Amino acid sequence: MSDPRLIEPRVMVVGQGEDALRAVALAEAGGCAVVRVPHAGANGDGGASGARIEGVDGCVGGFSVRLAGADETRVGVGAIVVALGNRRMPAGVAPPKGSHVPVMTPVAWAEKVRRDLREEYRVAWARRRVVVLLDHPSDTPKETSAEALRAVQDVIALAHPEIYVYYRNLQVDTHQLERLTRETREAGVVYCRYDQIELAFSKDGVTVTTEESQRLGDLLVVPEAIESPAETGDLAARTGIRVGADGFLQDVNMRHVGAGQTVRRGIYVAGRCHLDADAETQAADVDRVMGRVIALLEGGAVPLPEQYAEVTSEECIRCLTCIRTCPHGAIELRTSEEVTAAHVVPEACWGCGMCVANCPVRAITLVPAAELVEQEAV
Amino acid sequence: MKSGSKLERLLEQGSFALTAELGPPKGPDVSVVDRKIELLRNVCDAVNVTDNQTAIVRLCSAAACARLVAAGTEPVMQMTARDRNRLAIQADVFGAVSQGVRNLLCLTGDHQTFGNHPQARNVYDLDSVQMIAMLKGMRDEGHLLGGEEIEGEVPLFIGGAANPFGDPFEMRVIRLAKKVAAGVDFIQTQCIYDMPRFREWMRRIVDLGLHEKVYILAGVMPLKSAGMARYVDSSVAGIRIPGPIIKRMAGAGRGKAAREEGIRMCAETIQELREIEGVHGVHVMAVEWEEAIEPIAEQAGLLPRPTVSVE
Amino acid sequence: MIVAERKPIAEILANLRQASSVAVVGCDTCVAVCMAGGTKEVAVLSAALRLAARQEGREQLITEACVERQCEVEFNEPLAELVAEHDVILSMACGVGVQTLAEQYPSAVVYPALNTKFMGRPEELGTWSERCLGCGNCVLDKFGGVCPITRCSKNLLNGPCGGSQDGICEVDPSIPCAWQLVYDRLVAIGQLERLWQVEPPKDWTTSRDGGPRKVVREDIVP
Amino acid sequence: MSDARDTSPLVLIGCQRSAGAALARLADEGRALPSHVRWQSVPCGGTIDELMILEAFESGAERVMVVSCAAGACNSVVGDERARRRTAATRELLEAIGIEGWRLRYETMAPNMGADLLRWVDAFVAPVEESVGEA
Repeated sequence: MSDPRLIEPRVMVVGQGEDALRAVALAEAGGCAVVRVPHAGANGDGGASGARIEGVDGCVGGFSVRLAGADETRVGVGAIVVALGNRRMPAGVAPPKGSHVPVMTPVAWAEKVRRDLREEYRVAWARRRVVVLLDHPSDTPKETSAEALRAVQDVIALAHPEIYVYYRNLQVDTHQLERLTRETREAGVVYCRYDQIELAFSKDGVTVTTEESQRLGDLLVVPEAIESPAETGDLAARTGIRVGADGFLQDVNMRHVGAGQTVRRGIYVAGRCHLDADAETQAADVDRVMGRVIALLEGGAVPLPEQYAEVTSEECIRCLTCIRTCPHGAIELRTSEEVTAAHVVPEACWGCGMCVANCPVRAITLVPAAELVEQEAV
Repeated sequence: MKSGSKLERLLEQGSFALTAELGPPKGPDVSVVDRKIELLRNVCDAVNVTDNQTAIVRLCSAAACARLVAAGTEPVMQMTARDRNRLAIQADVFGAVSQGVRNLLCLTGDHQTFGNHPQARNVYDLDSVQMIAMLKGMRDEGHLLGGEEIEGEVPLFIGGAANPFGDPFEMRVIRLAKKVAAGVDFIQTQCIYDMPRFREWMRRIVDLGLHEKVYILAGVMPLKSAGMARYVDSSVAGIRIPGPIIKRMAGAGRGKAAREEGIRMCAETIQELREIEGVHGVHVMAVEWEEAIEPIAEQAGLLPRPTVSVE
Repeated sequence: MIVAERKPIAEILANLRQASSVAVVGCDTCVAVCMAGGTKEVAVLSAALRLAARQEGREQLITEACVERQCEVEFNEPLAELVAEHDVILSMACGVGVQTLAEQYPSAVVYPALNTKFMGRPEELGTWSERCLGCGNCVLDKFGGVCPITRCSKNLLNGPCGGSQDGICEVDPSIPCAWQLVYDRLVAIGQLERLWQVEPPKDWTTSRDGGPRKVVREDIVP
Repeated sequence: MSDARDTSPLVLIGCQRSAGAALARLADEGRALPSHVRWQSVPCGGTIDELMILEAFESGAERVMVVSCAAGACNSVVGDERARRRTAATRELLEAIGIEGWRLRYETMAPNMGADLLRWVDAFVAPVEESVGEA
């Protein structure tokens, strides 16, 4: 009597940035129908334009998404991919009024050098002493760190100013960052690690003091900070997925399940909205997530977890505690044969047992999948 | 003439009224009341007597008011809805009137959790608006809330409070209008520190023409020190003190110098309030600092107090 | 629903130290929904009582039981034997259940294990808040579906009082000012003008002040 | 200071995904929990509650250790937070019925911390009040 296992052969892609466009292209290339929902500016700065998610009922394979600002108010999809991207914010370093030490983003700096050299300022740039400041006040994401080092590389190819890169937590585990730091170091860029740093602006430049050194620079290059889009919190609440402590959408634990899977089976996060890496790695992430979504939708049936919860409907007092407790949104209130009771959708369950522990009348038990299959076979 | 009280007659003849406030002692020793009467008798038109202020048990308002009447100084008896139901309120009104009290201020009253008996059960049988309507019925129709005839006249000058600084702002205007509809004769507002907000509140009152139906006395409270200012701002219900005022008090030093600055600022506020259309007087709340009323009145040019012209 | 909370263990134990046998009787309706006195809570309390007896070197029989609804005599009838065999009946129902057992078994010693709090609803998992005190004459139509009698600390009918600041009640920062809620609701449904009329004093006879009440439906009474 | 090894019965209630995985790895290296420790596995730390802990004490345990995944690493995201809060509440309950609070301990771990788990079990002894020297 459980509902048909057929999967809605459609994927919903949420967001409208680069990651979302890539996801849509991959889905269409994989032969999946796509429903696009920008969910932009729900509570961010821009006015709400285009379709927005109001809420997500149902479970993996058969989500029923309530929409606002779209022609259809309810859409059935098999899976949902959230690709909201991220948001650039001005860096947190502002020189006091009256100080004429320029402060630029890396991209602006490289562009200025390119423009200046066309007007033969090569000598002027050679005398400059440039301070590239990372991880201040808070850690610079890998994406903008890589951008900063690429800018350093562009400038070195055109002019030879003294360049000092100050960092506190430069993780070079992505191949790009490892290569960029190695090559720029070989080209003479000095890397200075710091825990405490002080910037003193004066008429002749900015004095940078750390535990180990003090140096006067005449140009400050500071990468932009990156934050999660304004509507992240609103979307997470409406879809039942989680926001991490850093404000970005949170995968379920990496170790147990492939990246991109959120706490709610069938809802994935892809690209910049959950991953801090350089552009290449982020694109690869979208590819991997879409690969798994297309496989899921083509697979026809959603695999059962090896253990999941089951409600004895006669004992259920419909107190809704399990529905509210389940961190995975896998339980719904269902009426069948005139009995209304909580019902665990096996495919959406992670077998964590929290509903079992919290049911005030102990009406839920954990069932190994195999045993249930035998019952059905009989 | 509704009550024949001096406060009523002064306001009727258009004088700018000045009322003060007296906190009765935490015991039956009325000599404390007498001492405060001496400080206040010539520097204000009437003296409010608080009723278990901030839900702290004190000598009852009626007894202190009778003491004021005996000393030839006009009281304003405050009554809260927290401690009495409609029976007790009406009985106390009879008692007060019998002892010569004419001015009555109807208050909802601070919640008992603020006071020294947080475990007590509160009453709140009526709220301040309903109290006003009840008193009007007793005076003008001569019957109790329950409908029965009252033996004898109940001359009353009915007062109410108003807090223009509470939220939501629009309700502060609506609530005053309701008190006017219920029959209030005069209003004493919460102490004023946020002048722009008070002006906005008064502007809306004047727009509705309410200022012609009720006398409004603007509440002021002199600050003794920056510390007091911060304490009042943070923990006294319904009072907010803007930063610049706290900063000014902080700049005034300590002790006597601070108190003088507090008095000067209070007098300046009164002068500013006098120019606002619809303000018919001020109510100076210097509880436990009754000595400050005279210098404040003096510096605000409110002395000597006007006398009632005998018609 | 009725919301309740288990009494502190020390308070419960104080009543049971002389008893040689205790029947812990739960209720699987309201107090189960608010996770105070359902089947599972009976098991937890019973385990705690057995351990306490062991630690204090006392011989005490603890028997667990749970009924569908302890305010219905029919559901309590099967407990007759259990009641006879135990010195104390520790009821984990709301105050109504405890008293039903006491009335139904006059010779039984019945103690409450819960503090019954109010009629209210869960705001979120694990948090319940009061909505209705049963004044017997509902005024929700006048105040946009927000009850000032229950949710205003001074049950004002012509609120707000002077202490409402930023939508918070002066009494406790965790209490929203009921009158801010009334105002917001009436503005939202375009009925703010209702607040301009003076609300007359309330007739409290319909509430508990009129004495304990009954509802009698002549058409249903046999 | 006496290093009395406490071998009174101990029940270890742990999340399958962290403690359980760690014990499996220890088994591969031929290492296991001491004989006086009974291992009780749950699918997630979030399922551990008062009843489970009280039943462990009732079944004769002198000490109970609750183990769940490290903060932020929980597959059900809220499991570790719930386990921590439930254990704290149960400790209060234990104190109220005459069982010392130190007899219930809460730890978080990852699957590669099998050695740490064994060390915690060994170090799970009564706090030494009568220690001489520093206050």
